[in-house]
Amino acid sequence: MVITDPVYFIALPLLTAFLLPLFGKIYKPLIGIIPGLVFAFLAYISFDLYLNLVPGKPIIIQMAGWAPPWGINLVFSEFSGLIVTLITFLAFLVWVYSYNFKKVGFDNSKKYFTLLMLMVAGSIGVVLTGDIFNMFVFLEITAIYSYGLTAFYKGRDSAEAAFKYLLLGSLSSVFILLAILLLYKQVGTLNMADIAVKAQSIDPKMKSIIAILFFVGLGIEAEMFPMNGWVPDAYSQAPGPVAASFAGMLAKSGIYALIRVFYTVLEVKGVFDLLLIMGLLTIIFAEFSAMRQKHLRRMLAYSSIGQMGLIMVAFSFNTKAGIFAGLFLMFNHAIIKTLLFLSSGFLTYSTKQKKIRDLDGFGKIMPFTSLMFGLGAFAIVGLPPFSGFWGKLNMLVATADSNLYFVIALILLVAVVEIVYYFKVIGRLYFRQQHKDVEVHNPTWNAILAMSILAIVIIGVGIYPDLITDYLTKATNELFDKAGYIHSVLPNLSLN
Amino acid sequence: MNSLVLLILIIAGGALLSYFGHKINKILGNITVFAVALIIPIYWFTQVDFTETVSFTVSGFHMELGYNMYGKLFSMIVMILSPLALIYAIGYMKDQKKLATFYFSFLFSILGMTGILMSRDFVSLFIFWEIMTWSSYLLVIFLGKDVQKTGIKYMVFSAIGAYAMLMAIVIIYKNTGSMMLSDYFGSFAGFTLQTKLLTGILLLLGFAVKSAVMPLHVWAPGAYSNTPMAYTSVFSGALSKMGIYGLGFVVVNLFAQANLEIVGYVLAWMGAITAVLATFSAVFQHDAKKLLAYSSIAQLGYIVTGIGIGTELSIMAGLYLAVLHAAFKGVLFMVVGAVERQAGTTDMNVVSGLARKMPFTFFTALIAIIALAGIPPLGGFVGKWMLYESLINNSNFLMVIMIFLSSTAAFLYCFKFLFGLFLGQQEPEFDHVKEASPVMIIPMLLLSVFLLVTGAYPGIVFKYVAEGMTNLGFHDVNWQMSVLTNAWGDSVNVQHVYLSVVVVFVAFLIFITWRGYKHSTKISTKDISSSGEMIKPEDNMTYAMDFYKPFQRVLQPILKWKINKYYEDFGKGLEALFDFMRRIYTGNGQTYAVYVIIFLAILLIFSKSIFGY
Amino acid sequence: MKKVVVIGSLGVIVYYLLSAFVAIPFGADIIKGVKEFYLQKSPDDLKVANVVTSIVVNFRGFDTLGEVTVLFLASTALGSILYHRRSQHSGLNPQRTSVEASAIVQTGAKIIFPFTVILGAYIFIHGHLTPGGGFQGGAIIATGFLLMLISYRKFFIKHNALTWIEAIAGSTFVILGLFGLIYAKNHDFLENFLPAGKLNDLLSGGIIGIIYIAVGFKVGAEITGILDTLLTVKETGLDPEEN
Amino acid sequence: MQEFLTYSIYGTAFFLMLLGLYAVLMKKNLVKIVIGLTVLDSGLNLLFVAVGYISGGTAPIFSPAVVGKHVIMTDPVPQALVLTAIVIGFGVTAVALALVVRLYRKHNTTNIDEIKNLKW
Repeated sequence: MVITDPVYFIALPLLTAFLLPLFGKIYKPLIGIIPGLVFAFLAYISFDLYLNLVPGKPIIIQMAGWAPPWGINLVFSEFSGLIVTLITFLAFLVWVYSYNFKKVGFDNSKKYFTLLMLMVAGSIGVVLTGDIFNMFVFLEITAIYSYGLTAFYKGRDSAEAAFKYLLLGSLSSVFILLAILLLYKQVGTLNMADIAVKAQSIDPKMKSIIAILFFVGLGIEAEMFPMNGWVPDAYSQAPGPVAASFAGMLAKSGIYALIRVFYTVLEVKGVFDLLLIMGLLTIIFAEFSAMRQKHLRRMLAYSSIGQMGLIMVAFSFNTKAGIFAGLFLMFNHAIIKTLLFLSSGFLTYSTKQKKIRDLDGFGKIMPFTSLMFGLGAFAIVGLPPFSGFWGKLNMLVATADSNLYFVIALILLVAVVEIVYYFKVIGRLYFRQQHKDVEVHNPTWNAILAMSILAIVIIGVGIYPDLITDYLTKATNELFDKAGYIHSVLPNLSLN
Repeated sequence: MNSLVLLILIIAGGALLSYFGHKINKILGNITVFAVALIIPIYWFTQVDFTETVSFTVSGFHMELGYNMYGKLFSMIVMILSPLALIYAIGYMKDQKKLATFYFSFLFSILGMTGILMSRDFVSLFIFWEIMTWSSYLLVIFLGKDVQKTGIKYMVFSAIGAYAMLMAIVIIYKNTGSMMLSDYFGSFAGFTLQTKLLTGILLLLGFAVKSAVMPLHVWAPGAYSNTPMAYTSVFSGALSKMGIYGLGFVVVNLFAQANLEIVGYVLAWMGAITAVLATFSAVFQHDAKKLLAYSSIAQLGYIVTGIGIGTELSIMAGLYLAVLHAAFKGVLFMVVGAVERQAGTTDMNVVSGLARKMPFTFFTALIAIIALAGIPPLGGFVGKWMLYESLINNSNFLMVIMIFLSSTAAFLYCFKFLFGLFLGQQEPEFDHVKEASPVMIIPMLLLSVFLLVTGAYPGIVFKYVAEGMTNLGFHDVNWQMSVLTNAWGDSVNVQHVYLSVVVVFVAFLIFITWRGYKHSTKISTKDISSSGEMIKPEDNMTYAMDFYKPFQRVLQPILKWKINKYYEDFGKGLEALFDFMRRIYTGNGQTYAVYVIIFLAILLIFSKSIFGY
Repeated sequence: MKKVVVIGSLGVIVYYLLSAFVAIPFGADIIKGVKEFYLQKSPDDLKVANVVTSIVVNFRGFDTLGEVTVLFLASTALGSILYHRRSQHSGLNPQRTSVEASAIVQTGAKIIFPFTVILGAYIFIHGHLTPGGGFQGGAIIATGFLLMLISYRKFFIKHNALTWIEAIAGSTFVILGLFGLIYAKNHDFLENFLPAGKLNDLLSGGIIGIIYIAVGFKVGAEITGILDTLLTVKETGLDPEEN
Repeated sequence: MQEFLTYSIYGTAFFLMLLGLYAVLMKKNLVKIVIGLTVLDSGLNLLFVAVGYISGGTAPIFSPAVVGKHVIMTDPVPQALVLTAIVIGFGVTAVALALVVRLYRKHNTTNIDEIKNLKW
């Protein structure tokens, strides 16, 4: 039990990050190797813990010997555990991908890996923590990580992108802090389960203001519509694996925080309708903007926002089917977008302008990378037999379940737009004459390995989705069962 | 192991084997393709148990595969036409690159079609439908011609169709709690009118796109003509029939039984209009591929009309025509492919007089054209006869006139096709043209033989059509091997017609050949008198040049009306709208911050109405 | 136009927020929550006089770990944002952007500097007894270094030493926390496993004091590093905008 | 008196926040925007501390002078939280300033309206 304690998810990456500069002084290659070992270990314990989880009995870890609500606690449940497992798995793959990225011009790897470790710790912290202020601290860790790594490349407009993100991120933290302050003054506690119990007695007007502040603050992190101006810039300027980690881990922890707050902590009527409307607006604006992009990475970024909007819509139904579909979409988005960003890293690296029209005929000169990109594109638009299809199908079934036929029509219309812009890229990759002046950077073996693993997952889940549906169902039940969550965190509390 | 699952696995495995075979070596790849092309139909005809079913539950959806007779009829089209086209492709695609992708997509589209026809639930139907769509998309853009225009158009229309279907599927699931087709049909009567119309019409829309019905047909000409011809024969012959398959069970099983024949009637009208307009468009094409593409749309229009009317005879006519259409369009696209490969072009303004150079190709083309035009001895005649009769029985006289008009006009393009490519005088630059390789000729000949046989014995097709119709609720379909009867009891034995026509025809052919050898001299197209005007060598004097100019002048007003243009304008409008919408991302970080503040302020102002405290 | 919209929105936001805060009267003790528990347990169980410290380091010690991480992250991110290769280009030494201060300032700085550092150290060592703690003490130490950095253009900080201090102090925090998993009563992360001592003694509170000292070192080193990086921007001789 | 205290302390905090937000939203200079962010943070921190105050309370420290006596103590939790918030604000400000340096090097200006190479 000691060796598989959820606290390692945060303690170990932090320890490694603090010590990494020292390892570098001992022996240079350790900087690349040690993070990999840590990520592999984290992935191992997350799988181990998750697969051995007893249903209805989440692992609750208290800090410093104080039981909740006095101390901070970590909750490794079916829901949070699922996302943690996903994050550790992706973190390991991102490490595999970027292990010797140096060969193709990725310097300064010490700082890169240090930041990556901290980011993994941060996004796992957001997911695991049972304390709302602690969640805020970890959100800030992931945010500062993004500012730092977005501006990693000096030659691009990366500082501009990072500054925009920083501006919005600071506003987001101000609103979240204000909300936490108001909440604390109403209930006198910061533990999420405890708040959930006591929040029922808050004055509804006050509650709605708190909810709005959380909605706006977390909406910025979750890439919600009027506040997502930073997303395309940050995604397109960050290094490939970093953009992948944004889509795969950062956005996941943002949306996790949003749904945790509104599903478990604060029960406010009407917030789900708002989430539905904003989710739909997010989808529409993002996908329509993606349609007209000339830069591949910007296109992917907008598409990513669209997917996040879809996830918001799925969670806004507040039904089990909706949560299930949302989780499926989250899984798909994490896996597939990571693959797309990883492969587009090499594709755009070989072009000068990073534009879509420079990609003509790349299927021939970079066959593996193009194949991976094509696969990802097929999967993300929801074509069977890839995993994206099942997410979309479940999503639509959930929508129909809530009697929202116009939403189905809208989602499907937008999906047509999505198909158009992805297939335009595929058409260029495979069925066009290539330009003359390209210098080809074929992926290194470790990048190939990372992308292949993702591709296998996509096809595997696509052909046999029951590989994950059981876990998703369990997670759905856990999230939907608010009383169960409160009871397992605060076992001595009598609910009446 | 279940024979249906094994069939799917064989096709998928064949796709992977051909892919890797072609990655390694061209010869190995071709051998693999050939073997796969033989194994699939042999397995299907000998080993597949049509009563067997297999069911599994995936992601909470119950799925079931299993043939019914209606699916088997269409499967037969796929299983006969596709392997022949595959074998043809070995010869046709010899000099192409990226063959691995080609055969992979080809076999995957066969997989998709096979799967559709054995799906008993909507999820697997949709999965196979999408597999078929994306694999055929890869083939449409395979040659890299008009990738952005044709390919995207095809994909957009397919996606609209598929998603209409998906929307219908989820609404059905909402209402019945089951994905099974049979549950849907069973509980359809209990739905509200709104749900009936919504689900039914959305499904109809999905299937209508693939069968290229009138306002949704704009993808077809480009897609049919830009695809490698080896696949187009399957594309037009078999893949478009998937739409017909779906229309059949939707119109007959649902609307006709729920007293909503009006929907089928509208569909029939759309089919008739499609037939007329597409025929007129076909007449004035000078590219043989485009001509055949429009002709395909027109023929599908007849079939849709037949299905839409929804009486026993009309459905029989529609299905019969569907089978025959697969055969003769399969041959014709192969013929065009052979011409393209041997002569380098299919432009009828350039190429002409290839009959002597490519006699076998010419012979198959002749047979197929006769079948297509519905000239008595061959099968097309029977189908049209039945279609007219069913329409007259239903007193749809206006529709009869339209179909009649269209099939008369069809003679024009049939004639043009035959003369443009094969007859007329041969231009000197085509002296070097040789007959296509046997790998290409044999599939064409086999299909032609099938056409010849159905001319005398349409009953061999009727047998399966009648079997298939039992699943549409028509149990005692009356058919005879070679005798056609009409509603007034007159009957005609087609065998007699067949024999007499063949005898006359052969006698005439011998006469012509004899005369031709005796009296003709070879002269160049440029060697003509021209009232003092000099003929320059670069002047185009081929036979098919400006073939129907007077008609064109007459029909100008109709032809000018291009539906395609409306779609393109609509697309441009959308793009402008998108460009306008994305301007909210101004690039100025401060503006984004202002958005956040405004958003917060708006939420606060409306907090009372949103949160309802 | 923009001004009107912005001021209008700000007005709306402030109106609603104020209306929310008016419901919380200033100075009123309206809620009973976790604070009662903290005020009771801190002197009784932990033997820590400063309740804020016991909350920061023990009750909510996990937050503090996050905080330390944020600072570390900021300094690393700063390094990666302003990073440029020194060795590969002309042997230019990093240049201070500030000007050389006058002799009075320099002398004053030299005199004040040791006292500032000692004050900082005092504050973080007595973090569990008096107001202040690791963060405050670390910040004061960094102020002393800032004074030196802006007074002397030739005052360079050894980054090697900073790296060592950061690494050792940070890992002390985490390792002490991990020791809790093994040695402490409840086997919890960051739990105190040392004898608590007597209230208001310097050696009280178990690991709380040690952690705050480590935090003090780490914060001092990190803020100094951040200030140094910001002040030592190279202006000439290099092309930092290389791809 | 109580009313006045409520409004003056909250008012000051809100005034600072408003000032900071206004600078963030309206000032064109990047450095001024960063200053706006820090002012915003200061206002928020002040609000935190103000909310934690309890009338007549002392600092929550059990110094020898108060041990054993019954004294009212202010709420220690917001004070602990504000410490975290200050540190985070510091980190963000440092990164922001570094970014401003980078932006100035690249664009040779600190006007935010001129820094929009990435748009649409």
